[in-house]
Amino acid sequence: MEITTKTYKHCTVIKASGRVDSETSVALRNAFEHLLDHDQANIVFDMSALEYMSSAGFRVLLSAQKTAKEKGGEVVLAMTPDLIAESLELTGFKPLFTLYDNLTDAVGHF
Amino acid sequence: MEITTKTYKHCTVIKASGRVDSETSVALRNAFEHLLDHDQANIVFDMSALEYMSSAGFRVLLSAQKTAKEKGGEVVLAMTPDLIAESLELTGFKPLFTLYDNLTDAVGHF
Amino acid sequence: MPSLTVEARPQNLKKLRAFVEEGARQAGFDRRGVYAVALAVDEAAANIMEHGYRGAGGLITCSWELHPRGLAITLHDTGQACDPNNVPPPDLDSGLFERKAGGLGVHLMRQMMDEIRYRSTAEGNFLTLIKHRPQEH
Amino acid sequence: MPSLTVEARPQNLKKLRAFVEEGARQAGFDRRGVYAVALAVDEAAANIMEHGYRGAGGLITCSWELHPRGLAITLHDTGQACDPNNVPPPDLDSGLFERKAGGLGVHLMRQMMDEIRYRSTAEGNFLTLIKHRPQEH
Ligand SMILES: Nc1ncnc2c1ncn2[C@@H]1O[C@H](COP(=O)(O)OP(=O)(O)O)[C@@H](O)[C@H]1O
Ligand SMILES: Nc1ncnc2c1ncn2[C@@H]1O[C@H](COP(=O)(O)OP(=O)(O)O)[C@@H](O)[C@H]1O
Repeated sequence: MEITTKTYKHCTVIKASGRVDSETSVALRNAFEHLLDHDQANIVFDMSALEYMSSAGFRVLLSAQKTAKEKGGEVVLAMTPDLIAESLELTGFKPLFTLYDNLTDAVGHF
Repeated sequence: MEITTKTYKHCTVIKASGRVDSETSVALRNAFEHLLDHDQANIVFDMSALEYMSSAGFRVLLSAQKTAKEKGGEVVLAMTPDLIAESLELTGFKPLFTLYDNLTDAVGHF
Repeated sequence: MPSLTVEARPQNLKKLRAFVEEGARQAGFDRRGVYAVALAVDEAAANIMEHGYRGAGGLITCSWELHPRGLAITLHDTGQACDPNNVPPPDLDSGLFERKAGGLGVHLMRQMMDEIRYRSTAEGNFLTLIKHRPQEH
Repeated sequence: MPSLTVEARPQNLKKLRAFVEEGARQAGFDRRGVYAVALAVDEAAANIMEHGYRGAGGLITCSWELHPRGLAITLHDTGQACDPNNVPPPDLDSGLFERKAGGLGVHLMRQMMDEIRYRSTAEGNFLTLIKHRPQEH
């Protein structure tokens, strides 16, 4: 998994590529926490290059969303691949996030 | 020429498609002025679907940029087609605008 | 019956997924089916690593065989026993701040598979995950 | 020598561009060359409509011929005379609020073409725009 971040005027985009599981979710958690610790609580999670995400990744997203909202921000999801979106649906996570099918709309959310 | 606009949290995207000349530049001017009159002075001009732009279009852009900046906003250009970018260069307009090669970065400017 | 034994460390999850993905392809599953099999096994194996062995290591043996109606995968470990069929369903609808992240793994495992069998014996725990090909449902 | 006569109204600019684009293609210009020819003619014709005829209408006749080194286009009108070679260069570098938008059309026309000839006679104004093929520059 690779993680890159790009900061815009009103939000930061975190882009992860590859596979998120119990091993790699640690790096993803660190990336979210780093931003949240630095008061960058408006976060777009660009999922376009993700191939796989287990519940370990969902746990990261849930805790990031809680912290972001506590800080007056939000985590929104962009370009969630279809199979990962199905898992989000099955775990009841869909209502907890705004999903965008393209990055521009997600950045424009903030 | 077709013109669509999409408003985000901190900016509005104007997208024009087709050809801007002395005939069609009137509609483009109206689209910019409508936004500027309604205090939406943070404007992304999405040029990705433009095939042609004469100096009539450049005049619209110059006056929109002046008004936008007077109102504390800005017009930025996104995905300027190569031949139109060459005209912008030849007319000395390049330094008056920030250009982005993708829409997300342009929206993230605001 | 192909089988793979790995140390119970998260670094080995991708090997386990690749191993059962091959079985799922041989069983004739499409992209969605292969993904489901990998996800179910990943969740089961991650639980064995984290809860069964409490992160202290041990061995996990994974084997698969083509089943008349699809694919059967068995995970063997010698950690603490836990029948996933007895794990209560997770919280799927409370609001963000009330939402608990627990139980998602077993829930996804159940959703991805058609049948889950569990036996705990003196030789360790045997978890069998069965998935049918869609056309034969 | 193909020629096209249109009313001096902005709605006819696209017809004029399409007409000379065909000439540019026949002369062997690439995408950039065709664009340059259309832009130069558009700017010249728009000026005739706006300044030459002061928006009051009249006729513009456009003709093109293959030139030994490329393409020669002539625009004829009977409006006010103005030799573009005498139009001063535009303001290309002052800051935004000092920047004037005037003169851009003639400037682009000059940049797009290799030679600009102008004659004003009793029969009207004749503007000839010549563009060479790049390889023969
Ligand atoms: N192999 C196992 N050994 C012991 N306990 C397990 C095992 N698998 C699951 N459990 C128990 O079931 C619970 C639910 O597991 P799971 O759905 O994966 O969610 P999580 O691991 O996030 O709590 C775990 O918290 C654990 O108590
Ligand atoms: N055909 C014409 N007839 C009369 N005046 C012309 C003509 N073409 C150009 N001009 C003069 O040259 C000036 C520069 O023209 P141009 O470069 O197209 O810029 P603009 O039209 O924006 O002023 C015009 O303002 C006008 O005064």
